Amino acid sequence: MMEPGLYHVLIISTALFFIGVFGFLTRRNLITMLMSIELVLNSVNINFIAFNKYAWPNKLDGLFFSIFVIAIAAAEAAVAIAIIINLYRSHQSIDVENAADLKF
Amino acid sequence: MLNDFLLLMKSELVLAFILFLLLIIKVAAEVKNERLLALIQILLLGNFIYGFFFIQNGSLFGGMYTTNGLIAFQKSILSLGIYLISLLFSDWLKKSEHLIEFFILLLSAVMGMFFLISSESLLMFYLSLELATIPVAAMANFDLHKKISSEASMKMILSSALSSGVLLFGISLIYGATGTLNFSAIPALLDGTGVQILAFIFLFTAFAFKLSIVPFHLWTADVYEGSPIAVTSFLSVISKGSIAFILLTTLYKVFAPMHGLWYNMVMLLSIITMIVGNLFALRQQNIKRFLAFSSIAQVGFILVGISSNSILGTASVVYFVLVYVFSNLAAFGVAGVISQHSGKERIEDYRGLYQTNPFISWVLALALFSLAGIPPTAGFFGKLFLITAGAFKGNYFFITVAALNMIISLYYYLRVIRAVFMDSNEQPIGKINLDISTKLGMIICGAGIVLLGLLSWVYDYITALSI
Amino acid sequence: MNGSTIIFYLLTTLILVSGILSVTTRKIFRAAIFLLFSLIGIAGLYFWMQYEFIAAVQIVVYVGGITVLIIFSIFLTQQAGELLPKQNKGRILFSVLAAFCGFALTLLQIFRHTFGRSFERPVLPSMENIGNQMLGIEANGFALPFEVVSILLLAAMIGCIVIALRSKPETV
Amino acid sequence: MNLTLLILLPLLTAVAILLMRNDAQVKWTALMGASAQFVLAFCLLFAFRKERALGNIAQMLFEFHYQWFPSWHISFHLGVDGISVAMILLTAFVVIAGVLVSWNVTKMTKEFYFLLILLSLGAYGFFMSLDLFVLFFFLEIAVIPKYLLIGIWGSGKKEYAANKLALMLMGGSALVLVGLLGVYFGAPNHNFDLMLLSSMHIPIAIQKICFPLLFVGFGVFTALFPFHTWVPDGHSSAPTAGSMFLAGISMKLGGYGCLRVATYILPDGAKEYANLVIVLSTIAILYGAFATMMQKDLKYINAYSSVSHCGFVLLGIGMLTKTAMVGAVMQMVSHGLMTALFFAVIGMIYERTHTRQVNEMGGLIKVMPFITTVLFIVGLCSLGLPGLSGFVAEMTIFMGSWQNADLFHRVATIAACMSIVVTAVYILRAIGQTAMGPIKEGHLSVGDARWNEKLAAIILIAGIVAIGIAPYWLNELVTPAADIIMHKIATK
Amino acid sequence: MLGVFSFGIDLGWALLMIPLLPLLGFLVLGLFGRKQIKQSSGIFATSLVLVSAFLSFHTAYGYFFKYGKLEGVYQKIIPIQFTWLQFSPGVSIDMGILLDPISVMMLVVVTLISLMVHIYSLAYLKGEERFPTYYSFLGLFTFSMLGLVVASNIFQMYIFWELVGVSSFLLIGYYYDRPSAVAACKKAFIVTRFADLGFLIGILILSFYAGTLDFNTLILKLTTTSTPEFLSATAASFMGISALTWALVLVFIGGAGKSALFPLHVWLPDAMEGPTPVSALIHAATMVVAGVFLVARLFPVFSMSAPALELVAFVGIISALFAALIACTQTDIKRVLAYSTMSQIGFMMFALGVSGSGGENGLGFTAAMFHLFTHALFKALLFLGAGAVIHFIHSNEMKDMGGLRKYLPITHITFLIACLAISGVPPFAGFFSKEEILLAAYQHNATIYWIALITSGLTAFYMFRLYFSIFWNKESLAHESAHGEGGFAMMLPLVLLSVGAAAAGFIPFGDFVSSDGKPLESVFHWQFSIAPIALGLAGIFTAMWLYKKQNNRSDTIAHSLSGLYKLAFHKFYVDELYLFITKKIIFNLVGRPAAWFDKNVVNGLVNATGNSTLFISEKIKGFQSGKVQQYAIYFLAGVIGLAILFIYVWK
Repeated sequence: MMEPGLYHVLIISTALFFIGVFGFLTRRNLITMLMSIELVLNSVNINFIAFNKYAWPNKLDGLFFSIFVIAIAAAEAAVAIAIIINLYRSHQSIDVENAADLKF
Repeated sequence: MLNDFLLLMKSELVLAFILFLLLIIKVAAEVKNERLLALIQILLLGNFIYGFFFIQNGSLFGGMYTTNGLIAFQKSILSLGIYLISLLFSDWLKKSEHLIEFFILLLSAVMGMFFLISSESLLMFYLSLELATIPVAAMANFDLHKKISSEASMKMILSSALSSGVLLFGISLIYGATGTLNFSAIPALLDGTGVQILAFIFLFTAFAFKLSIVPFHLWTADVYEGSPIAVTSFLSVISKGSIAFILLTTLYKVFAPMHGLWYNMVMLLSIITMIVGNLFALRQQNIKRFLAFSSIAQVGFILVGISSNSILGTASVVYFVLVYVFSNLAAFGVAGVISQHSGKERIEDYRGLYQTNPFISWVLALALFSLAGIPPTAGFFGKLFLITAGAFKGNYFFITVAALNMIISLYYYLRVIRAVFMDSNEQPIGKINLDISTKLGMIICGAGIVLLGLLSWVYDYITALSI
Repeated sequence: MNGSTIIFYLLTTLILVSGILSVTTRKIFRAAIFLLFSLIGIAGLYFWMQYEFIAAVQIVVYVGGITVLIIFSIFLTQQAGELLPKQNKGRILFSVLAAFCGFALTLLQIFRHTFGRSFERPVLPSMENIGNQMLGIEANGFALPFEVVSILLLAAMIGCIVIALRSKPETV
Repeated sequence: MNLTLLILLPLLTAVAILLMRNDAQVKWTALMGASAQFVLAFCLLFAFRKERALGNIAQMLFEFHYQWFPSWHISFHLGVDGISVAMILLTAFVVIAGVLVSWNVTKMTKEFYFLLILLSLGAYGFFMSLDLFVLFFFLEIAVIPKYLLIGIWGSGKKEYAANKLALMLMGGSALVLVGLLGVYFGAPNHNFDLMLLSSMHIPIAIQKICFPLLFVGFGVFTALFPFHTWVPDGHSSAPTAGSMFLAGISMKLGGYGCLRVATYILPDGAKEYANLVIVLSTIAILYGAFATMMQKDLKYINAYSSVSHCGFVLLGIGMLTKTAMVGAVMQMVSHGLMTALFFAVIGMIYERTHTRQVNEMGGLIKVMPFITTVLFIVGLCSLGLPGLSGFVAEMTIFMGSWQNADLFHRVATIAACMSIVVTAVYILRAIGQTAMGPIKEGHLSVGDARWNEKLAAIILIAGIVAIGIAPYWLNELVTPAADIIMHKIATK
Repeated sequence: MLGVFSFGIDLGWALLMIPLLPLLGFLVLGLFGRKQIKQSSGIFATSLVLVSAFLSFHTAYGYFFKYGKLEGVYQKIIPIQFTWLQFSPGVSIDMGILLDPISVMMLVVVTLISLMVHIYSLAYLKGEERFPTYYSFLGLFTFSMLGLVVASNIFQMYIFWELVGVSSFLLIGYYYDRPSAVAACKKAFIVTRFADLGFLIGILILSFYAGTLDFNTLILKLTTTSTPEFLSATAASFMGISALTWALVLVFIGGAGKSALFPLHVWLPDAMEGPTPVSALIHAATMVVAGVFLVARLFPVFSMSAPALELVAFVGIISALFAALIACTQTDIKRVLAYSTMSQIGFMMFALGVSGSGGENGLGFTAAMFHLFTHALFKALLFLGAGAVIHFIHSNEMKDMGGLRKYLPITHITFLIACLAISGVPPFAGFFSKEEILLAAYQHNATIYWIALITSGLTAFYMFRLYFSIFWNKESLAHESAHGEGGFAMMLPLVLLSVGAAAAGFIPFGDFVSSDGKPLESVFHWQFSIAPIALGLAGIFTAMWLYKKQNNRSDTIAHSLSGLYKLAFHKFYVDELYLFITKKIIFNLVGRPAAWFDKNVVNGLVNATGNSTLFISEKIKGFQSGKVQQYAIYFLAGVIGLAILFIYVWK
């Protein structure tokens, strides 16, 4: 096995990204969908950090980007959870399949 | 430095000022909704007018923020849009428990859009995009007691989260491939390898998602239908307009080296979008949903103009968005008034509307004709310029498809016209007494629709800015 | 095969396995715990890459904030011990297909591409550098994004308050 | 003579109508506006003739130029030659007659007259514009009023008909648009100005693409086979004045466009596709005529016969001889007047008998001598009786067509000539069954035309007879303009 | 107006007035007749025509005796002409007046007969509701017919030709509430229109080769064998026949339609639905001879094409015999007269067909014109007489009549004179003209001569069958009629015309009208006349034997010839053939399919486009399932699809 480097990390992040996507596509519970989104965002963060470290260490763009992503993720999660809770209150369920009144 | 800062960021600063003013009022005083709304309307009008003064070119924050005449004009269009929203939906807003919160969220979203238009770096782009999205997702839930409102809100936040995940992945790849986030530095470093194409497509899907380009549009109709109508109109007009503006910059400037690639992509998506949007719009019963699909089809037309990759394209897209602000807001305004007074949102409920409410019927008719591109409304000029710009490349197949799609779109716009003017109804919508500000908003929209095309200097002004 | 490599692979395993478990387990609470593990693993990865600041942020925000928020919301909305509903087969099939195709395509492109490298003097991700740049308004300054995020957080907060604290009982 | 007057006048009339309080005011405003248009059109005719008599041989007279969208090279460019003047006169005739016959519209009177006047605005603008963009603008302006006129005030399957009409016409204009853009970008320098474009050499490849687009696009308006299906439904469902405008003016927009835009700007394209045009128009002439024979509804009869008659317009254009082209213009004017009158009469009959089925009528001469006389006149005009305009136009077309000596053109001409027999058959059937024969019980007590209807009919008949008896003035008006167009085709 | 008043202003204006006065009558009565001048409309119109007739006589006198001749040849004079519609240089429709012997003669005939009919109608149609309308139509007809005969331009002739057709249509349909009249007027118009199509195409061909529409120029160019126009017209051929012949044949078709020649005659018998004076004017004396006039007008050109002339001759003779056969079997008196008209026109036509141009060869031409002239007089007389009978009896059927000589003495005598004239009994007018025709035929073509001879015998037979059936046969009338013969207004024309019918034969016609304008010496061999006279008398006596008294001899003969009788009685089933062609073939196989095609295929395609759009729209609604994860899958599929497309496929 060779020394772990950029590409190894990219494999992890890509895999994590699609794991998150898979979760988003298959989970019927809204909160677990939100968890999948967190995985997706984290995979992106890994990317930024990895690129910053291995490819472009001359600036800290990647690092800052991931910091802001984390902040946004927090905000997004907060709003999403508020919305989900509200939805739960009106639907008595957080199954995504049950919230499909709007269609066609 | 400070001077520059104040002048260049003046539009954002004014918004911030209004925003904090509202925050203070919220915290400090109990004010009646009517007076508050009047104040907000005045502030927004001031904001709009102020947009035309002290315009300067320049950039700030080490090239993260830039502005020039065109960007200022684009911001003015958005300011005009929110001013009109504050007028048109005054009935709904007055009754809202969360008037101030609504406007705080609205203004922060608009601020996000301002930053978005002005952004010169992928970071700013991403952040302002989120700023322009997350508050709106929350606003979609402002009909707090409606199930569909929370459903719409949920759909929006989840879809946009996924979309921003994909966008971020794209940005990260671009960052990896080029080592920079700066718009002006990226083009030189693009060489069209697979990963860059992939990254571009990931990035583009975010635009596609926001602009509701098929097949990334599926959230649109549901969210539009479920949200409060003011939010829907904001989403469909202001939000789309701002994205269209930044898409112009992104494609024309940042991804200029990939021009051949994105031209094909834009053409393909434009055709699909027009067709699918039209086909779905054909069968809609709910007016909001109907307008949602019609706005999807309109986006197809915007893409026709964007494909031009020239000053003509820029000018015609900006002009079209301006026209679109008037037309679509007028349509939503009418739908909002009717929904507010009668709770009816189905097209068949509109039958016989003209008998009882001629004024709003004419406004609706003007709006729909403008959307359909019928002269002498401004929509005619808007669409014609988009198509002409698109024809610049000499791709007549594309242009013919676009032109033929206008016919399908005409069919469904006429459906509404038919219901309003021709059909009879045993239980027509009763006479609606319009709020004075709503009426003002409608008159402004109507005047805009009629005059914008005939007064050619508006377009010339935009062209002059686009160079 | 040195220690660093071993740690890397351990972290990899932790991240991916708990990630997969987090999106597949049918017990929602477990899913949240696996997510937590995965996030911790990612924080470990940052440490491994010597980006200590971001690792710390990761732990504070994610582990300390978001996961807790999620767990709370699970408690709010879920009866304990209830299994998550099964997704239908077709959806799973297409999801697997989509995820796998995307994964394969992306990896293929990434491996085809030789990422460039900067040979300028690296800027260390030290606290000092980060602090300076975060509030800098010149080139490489991130004051503007910082402001934007702050407005966003403010707006998100207000939005959450309005939505979550709805007063009257539902009517529809 | 300032041509913008002809645009401003309808515009002001329309606005004035909107400001009126009651129906009577609306009607009189509309009538005054229409009369003013009428007078203005005649002023234009006299001014034009005077200019010509003074030796002004410029192709277009009274040009008006205003930079509209400079960045697109779009200018508000107006001007008239003999053909335009003829078409403007036609419009003025039809408008005043249309306003008069609608005198007893009670449903939404204000809107009705507003739309009528708006339609006339579109027509005037179209006939005068020398800029393709402006031309297209006015072309489309005229579509929606038609839709509303049919949809709101129509009868029968009005919604279906209105939709079909609007969509097909819009389809036509979509093709026109693409064609125009092709010309715009294909021409050596990008321009919409008709006079400039006509002086440029547009590459043949572009002409070959754009000519069919433009011709078919405009052809939809003028019932080019097989794009004519909106005609029967649209006409039959429209209110009287709507049908008059539709057939009298709107269909002429297409013919004028085919001539002025497609043929004039793209002479090589015109030559290339002339035979196809001839085939299609000959089919339209005969097929329309035969289809008319089978119709029982008066409006359908006139609608299908319009298909046939408008086929002559296209035939005249496709023949590419000066005489035939003059004939085409004459046919446009003639058919415009005639068909407007025909629809007016049908409207009058319908209002009194409440049916349009010919077999439910009979012997109407007895109770409505004036109306049936008009019906006879219009029928005879339709079948090409000398002394009325139809004859002059058709014969000019035949004479012009015959100048092409090859077998193909000969066969087409003879086939077209054959329609005069078929026309006689259906016209006489229609007249015979409505006006003649024993009268039906229920119709014994109906009355004859009122003053407004009489006036409308007399105005239109005056036009028909003026052309029929003294065709030379129209000929003199149109020939120089046609000469220029033909000269361009011949020299290319 | 570019009037060429080469003979002074007086002649020009007088000439113009001849057609314009009836037109004035038409306009005034048409516009104001219904209310303002209802009572005096008849007198008004009659006085206008009277002036017009006077002017024509004046013109005829002037032309024939004063200024028409130049060096012994009658000139073609165009006193008035102006360009009405210019097509291209040289080719224009000019309105003008052409004076030459035949047009002057026709002026006289038309105005004279028209005047008679105007006077006659004063009494005949008294008290009719649409009396002014009737007179206005008569005015229109007179105007058109006059315009036709003086036309200086072939297109002018076509124009008036059509106008004549339409006035005929209007007058046949005068009794608009009778379905049969409506059908008849439509039939008349449509059949002649069909023939006019030929005329029109003929004009187009002629004008194309001659490069002009002017009669004089056209004739000059197409009769001079050296002109390029003539050469190109004869050189060009289609289906082995030269363009010139084609043109003439087509023009002749037009003439045949108007003149009711076989097989385009079907409209004429039905046209008898019109008021009887109208039949006298239009369907006996004037309009129906327009075809003959047309051929005569273009005769120099016809003479350049032997096949065309031959066609004229054969169509003429077939029509003559055919109509005579049918006339023997008809029982409606007006129909008998109609077929007789057709037969007589056949005579004129074949006379033209056997004629040559110039000098003695042109006997047929002169004979045809002569017969046209005399026929106009006696046939108008016959119709007016029949009108008097019908006026009295209120029926057209022979079986309702009989023994009327006691009741209608003047009618009886005048009718008899006319019958004798038409039968060719000397010294009545018909004898002379018919003799000339037979002579011309004899000199030219034996077959035609023999058939013509038989036909003239038949003519005598059926005319006297008519005469005896009306005035003799039954002695007592089934129902008594209250009123008498119809008064002065009706009797005056009868008497005047009978004088004409008796005496017109003595006009030295050849001196005035000939194919080349030079006087033609009428050669008259009394030996030659024996056969026709004998045959004529035989016919008269047969008729007398069969019909003078009531008996069943005629039925017996009809029975014994049942096949032929039936055939003739049913007019040789030509009507049925036409009905079959129009109803079964044109309507069912062309019209209906066209309408069907339009409704279902063309329209169907348009609707199908619309419906399929709606259908697709309904089918794809499933994409918008409302499930957010579904949306996400499409989203990702879109991303991946685009990526694959643009990375691998569409670079």
